[in-house]
Amino acid sequence: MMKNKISAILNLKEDDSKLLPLTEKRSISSLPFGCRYRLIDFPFTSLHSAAIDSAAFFIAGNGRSLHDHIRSGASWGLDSSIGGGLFPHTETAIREAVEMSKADQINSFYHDQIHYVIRSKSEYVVMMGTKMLCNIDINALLRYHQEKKADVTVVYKNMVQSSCNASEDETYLLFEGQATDRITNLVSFDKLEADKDKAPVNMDIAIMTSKKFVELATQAGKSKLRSETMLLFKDHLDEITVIGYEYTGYLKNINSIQSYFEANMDMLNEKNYNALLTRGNSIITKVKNGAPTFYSKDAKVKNAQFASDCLVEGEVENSLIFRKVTIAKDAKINHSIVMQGSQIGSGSSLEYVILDKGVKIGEGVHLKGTADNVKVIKKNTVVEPERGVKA
Amino acid sequence: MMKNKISAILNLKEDDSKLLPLTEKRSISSLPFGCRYRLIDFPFTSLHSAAIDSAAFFIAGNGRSLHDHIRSGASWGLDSSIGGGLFPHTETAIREAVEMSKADQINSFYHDQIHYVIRSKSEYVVMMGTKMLCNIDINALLRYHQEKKADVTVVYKNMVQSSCNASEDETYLLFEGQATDRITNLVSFDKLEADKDKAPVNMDIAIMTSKKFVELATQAGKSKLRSETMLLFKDHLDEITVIGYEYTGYLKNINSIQSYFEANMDMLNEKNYNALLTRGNSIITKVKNGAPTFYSKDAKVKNAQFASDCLVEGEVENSLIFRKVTIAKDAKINHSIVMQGSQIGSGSSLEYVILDKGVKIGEGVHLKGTADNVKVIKKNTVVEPERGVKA
Amino acid sequence: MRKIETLAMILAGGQGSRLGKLTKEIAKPAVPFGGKYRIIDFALSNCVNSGIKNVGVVTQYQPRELNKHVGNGEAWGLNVHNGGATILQPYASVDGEKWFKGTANAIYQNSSFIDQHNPDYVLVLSGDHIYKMDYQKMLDFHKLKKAALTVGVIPVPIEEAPRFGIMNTDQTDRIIEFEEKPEKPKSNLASMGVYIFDWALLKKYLDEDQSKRRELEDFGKDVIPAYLGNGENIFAYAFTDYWKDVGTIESLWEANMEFLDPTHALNIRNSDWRIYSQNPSASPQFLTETSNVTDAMIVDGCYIAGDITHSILSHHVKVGKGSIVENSIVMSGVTIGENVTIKYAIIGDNAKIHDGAYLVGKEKEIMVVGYNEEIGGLTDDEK
Amino acid sequence: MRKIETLAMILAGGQGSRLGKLTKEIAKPAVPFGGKYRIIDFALSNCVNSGIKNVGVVTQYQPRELNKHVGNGEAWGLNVHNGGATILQPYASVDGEKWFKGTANAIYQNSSFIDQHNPDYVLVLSGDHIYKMDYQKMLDFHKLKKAALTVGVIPVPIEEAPRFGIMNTDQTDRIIEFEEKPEKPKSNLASMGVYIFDWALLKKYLDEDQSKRRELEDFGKDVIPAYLGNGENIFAYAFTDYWKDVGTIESLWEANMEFLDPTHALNIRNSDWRIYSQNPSASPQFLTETSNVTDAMIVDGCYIAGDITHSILSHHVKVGKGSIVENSIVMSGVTIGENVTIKYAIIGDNAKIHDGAYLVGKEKEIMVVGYNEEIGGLTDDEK
Repeated sequence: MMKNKISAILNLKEDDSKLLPLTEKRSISSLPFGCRYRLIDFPFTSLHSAAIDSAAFFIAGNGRSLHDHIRSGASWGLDSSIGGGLFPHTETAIREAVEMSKADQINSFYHDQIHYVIRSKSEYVVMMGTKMLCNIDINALLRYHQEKKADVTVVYKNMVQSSCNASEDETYLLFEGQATDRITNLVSFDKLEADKDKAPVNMDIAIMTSKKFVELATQAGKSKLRSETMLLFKDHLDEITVIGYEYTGYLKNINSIQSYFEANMDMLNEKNYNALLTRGNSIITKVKNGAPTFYSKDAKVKNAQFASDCLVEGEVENSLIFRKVTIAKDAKINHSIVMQGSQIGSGSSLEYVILDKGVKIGEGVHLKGTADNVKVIKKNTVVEPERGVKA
Repeated sequence: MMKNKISAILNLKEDDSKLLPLTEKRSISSLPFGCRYRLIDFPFTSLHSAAIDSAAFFIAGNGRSLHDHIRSGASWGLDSSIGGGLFPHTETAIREAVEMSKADQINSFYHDQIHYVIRSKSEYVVMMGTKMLCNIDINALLRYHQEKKADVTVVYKNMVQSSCNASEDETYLLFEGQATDRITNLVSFDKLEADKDKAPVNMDIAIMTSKKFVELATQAGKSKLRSETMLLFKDHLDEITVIGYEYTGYLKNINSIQSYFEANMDMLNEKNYNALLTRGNSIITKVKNGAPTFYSKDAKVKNAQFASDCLVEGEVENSLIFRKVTIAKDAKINHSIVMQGSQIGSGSSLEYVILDKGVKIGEGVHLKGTADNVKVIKKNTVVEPERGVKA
Repeated sequence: MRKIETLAMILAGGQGSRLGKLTKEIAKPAVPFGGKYRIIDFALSNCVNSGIKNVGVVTQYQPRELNKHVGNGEAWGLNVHNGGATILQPYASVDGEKWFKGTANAIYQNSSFIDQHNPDYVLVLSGDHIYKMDYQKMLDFHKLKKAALTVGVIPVPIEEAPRFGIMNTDQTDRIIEFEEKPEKPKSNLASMGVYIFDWALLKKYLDEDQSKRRELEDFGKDVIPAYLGNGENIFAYAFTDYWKDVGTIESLWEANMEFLDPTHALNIRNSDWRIYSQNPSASPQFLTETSNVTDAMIVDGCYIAGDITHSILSHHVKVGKGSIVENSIVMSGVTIGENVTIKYAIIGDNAKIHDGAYLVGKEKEIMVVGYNEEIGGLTDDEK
Repeated sequence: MRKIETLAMILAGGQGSRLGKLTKEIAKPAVPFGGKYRIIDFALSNCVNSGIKNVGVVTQYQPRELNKHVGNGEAWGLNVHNGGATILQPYASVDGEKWFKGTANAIYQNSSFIDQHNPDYVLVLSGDHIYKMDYQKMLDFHKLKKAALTVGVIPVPIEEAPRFGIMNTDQTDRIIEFEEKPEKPKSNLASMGVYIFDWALLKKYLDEDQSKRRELEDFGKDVIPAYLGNGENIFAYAFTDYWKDVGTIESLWEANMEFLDPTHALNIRNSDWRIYSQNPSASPQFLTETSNVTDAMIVDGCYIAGDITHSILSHHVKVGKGSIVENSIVMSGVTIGENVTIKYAIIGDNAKIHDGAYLVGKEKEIMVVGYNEEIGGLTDDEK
């Protein structure tokens, strides 16, 4: 009856330096996205869809912003006290710095993971992050893993090679041959064969048996490897069978302001909106009580998305508007992202702008970025006309 | 309708060095107590009885053992997503060490507390710990605080002075005069007037308005004070009105193996058992599913307490037995504490012993401590006959 | 024995037959309202906002949707600290099988539930009105007047008074007479169906009645006259804010349209007195390039490619290109195809309106499409 | 539309009148058992342990205690991942007010609930038996046999067979005949009241019956014969472990005494097949200096100063000095004074037994004290 029980490890120690100032007080996992989500909602929804009720996460800082969103985990069925639950591990950065120097001892990161997996009594472990934004079916992944009798199965997406850019934090898979999905190496973009038209990007998602996980994590912990999913087996690709599983849905690597902006704008494309947000089970987030959004007689809206509890009296085009935003008459918003609780004064205009939460745009303020260089306004900033003009 | 909303700050960074090895992998707050509780259950039950549904706690280490017990906080009504919730702050020791050196900045401990209190939208803040084991009525404390129009109200218990011992970590209250409850100083035991028959011991519990708290915590944070409840106002006793509230129920300072042992044994006294465990609302702990405890035809039990799911075939006297303990035929347990999952082999004997969780006592093993020097066996130890004889 | 001050009992058993199709399979208090609410949300939220955390919901007619909606009251923050919502249904006992006969009888049959809570006061509410009311203020009034019963009343235009139960009071607000739908009303104070009873006294009346005449079935018709006859202290507490009985299709439509007005007295955006409800997971609302949305309330999960004017759209409504929705209420999960025209209509949950359909009612003759109904499209033969 | 494989429907509406005082105010499945359980815990736990997470609990008679106990199924881990327990009660609809007439009728009247879950199979259970059973194995058997209906059967001593519904099978386990309480039984395979139906087929039978004869009220009496008559595939699945119907005071007492035996087949301490229940907060059990407890099961919150032998004491029982409890079941919250003698008795929840009382039944004539009853002590005059 407990057949195929899966536990989950979420590695949320992701590099967020290129997402500043949005990540000043939050991790990538708690970045607001798509009018009403946080990035953590995507892996959590995947867990829920696969009936996984136990997860441990590891985060570099204090995880305050993430905790405020997750709370008991009840929204995603992660609050079970019978066999499940959510196990937060915070401040891993400080602890890791201290422990990496101690020899002959599994560091606490791996120790905690092993401890969690053993206590969960699961048969399999799935490992994910939040930076690679996607909506993945873990049960299908598990079936593939079982069919292939793999030791480890890694998820990848075939990107069109010509549109791929060298990016320090992306790795690509090399396969044993043309017709096989056995992975022989993980390499940077420039190591790919130039004549191929597809680049299989590693999505940093892996599944394996709990037994295999404990084995690999014990090795990695003893060798003082940095705690990243792929480092668990990267050096063992010739000893164990690591298989690639192709994902064909929406994928975006949220590693910079630019890619974050693009991913949001992608949602205005109906195909992406359906692929990421409404495919299979729709994405679960913490629900909030709020009134319906009201569009006044003067509202002019084209190709835009809104969360609830907004009051829209101005013009909005090609933009995403989060909860509790008010947009006064004669305000114009275009190609922008406006986060929760922001207030846009009348006669103002925004173009290629990201407003973090609670920003106040005064009357007649004009802010303008460009498609390649989006302007970001920090949380709770008040932008008065003179300042706007200066900008 | 939100009249008198109270938020709670639990300071769990308590010194547990004299409780080793019991506190090797747990804080004082998660010490097992009284067959089925953890010490955190006592303040949490007080919060629940006062309909407080929001609490932040601060703990030096990773809080793993505490989290395993608390989980979503649902058992104590602390999992509300409307206005309430439980806010864990872990690894404060490491963070504090780093931050104490930075000048001109409120350190994160106070910053986090202030942030929590403001966001809770509470009118009052109550601060407590777990080391001072008691069962306090917070609503009565609040009423007293309001009647006295105090800035801060501190809880104390009058101990018989002759039976008090100088203890580094206990402080006593000095009052303005004989008939007043205004506190003028917090002092160590030896500073008390020797001719009095009562010693008012400070219980490290205080209540104040959220406004006053923010004011005091901001000061304390800037002056780089160590984060202890009493340090918030200790230096301001002449500027603000700090009042003492007398607690008359059961109290024990759990600061050493000896006092921990005594507190458990105190429960075998019906008066203490009723005062601490069944007064008003009974103590709430995380409930576990388990069978009734079975006493066999051969069981001989006098003056002892048991949790459920035990199997008792031997003799138990003056002892406390936790969940899932099995006591084989002809085993003899006297003046001892046996924690969850331990197994006592036949023909063995325990006297003045504390067995941590999961200890196995082999057949015919004899362990003996004394009333003043209780023997502690570490978690999951297997004690075989030869070793028992040696001990 | 544990004691609470006030237990609320929401009477949610009524069929509301004048709502036609909308109450064929669900009880009236469960009928959707204002885009994301159900009618009973107002009474439940009023309880929570008034500090009343113990609520019994008495059901009888088609209760499943209502039970699912209310659950343990978590959405309203009721599942905390010895509080909670409890669904109360008719049941069989050794004395036989019993349905609730009237408002007072429903309370009588649940008196063991009420006694479990041991309240000083029982606040009896009707589950089918739209209003924001602080019951605590009414309770303060009740205590001040040392009343045995306080009846919430609302002034109505005198010409409409013959449609209501009317309370005639003296200058101290004491009720001296009750008239059910009087032809010639002496006052314009209509009963809101909100009562505060001293439980001990009400229980005495109901128990004694049980052993004697068994006539106290309804509060208005039976209990108030009995109280008046025995000279009990009954007072009227006047409520003067917005209050609406949504008993007919037209009044339901009208109340929704009033709700839509951003300057309306109900002020749904006021966070001091929130109306809570269940909140399903839904993607953001998507207004496409071809949409034109004005004077409208839209809820998450909607996908709109058409024109929406002066209308309310609930969760997960899809409106195709070229379609027009005007002066209408569209409930959740409705799919509207392309080039559809909908005016002065109420479209029930999960209805399907196919391409080119034309559904136009009038202001006093609102068109209703029932839950799961399918309108237009190819017939089976044409497919 | 979402689909699940198996939905369990627990029939928990029966009064169980042969349990007398114990079922006067609560339904039989809610009767306490084994110190900390209620009878229905066994069926609910079997579902969870068999991997079935969607359970409807059909109630009718005195359901309040049962509703409170089952709640949303959280105690059994049912409130997760699109699973859940749902209480189903009789309700009024536009067609009138309806009580469930029999086992099959109860399923029919809840068919809209079942259809919401869209299951392949419906597992019908009775809520009043004590046993541990893996329904998944029975389901595997059902699939293997491509059965339309599989009936769980238990071999009983042939002399007891006339008390049961008996299935006569061929050598492939196919049921060829069903006899309700046969005088001369041809087999000893008694129906356990556990059925697996293909939902589509059962629904077809019930729907067609509704539009025609309306005779299919009971599974044993009506549906099985109808299936047999139409040559549907019905198989018997034999269960051979412990199974007990606790329909009478004596069988309830006996089952409790069997449960007490540490070597008993039910093996309550086996953590591979846990029986879950609600777990109230309670202090540790306290056996004082003067207590003498042997061959007994004791639950948290008990305070014992007397002698307990071969008995089960539930939560929060107090036993005073000098009192003797032997061969008895004491339910939760009972207070037993000093120098009381209790033998061969069942003491209901919250009863008060005053000092010196003498309550001695016999093995075949168990004495019962009802819930909240008070025995002995001073009369009002003497106080």
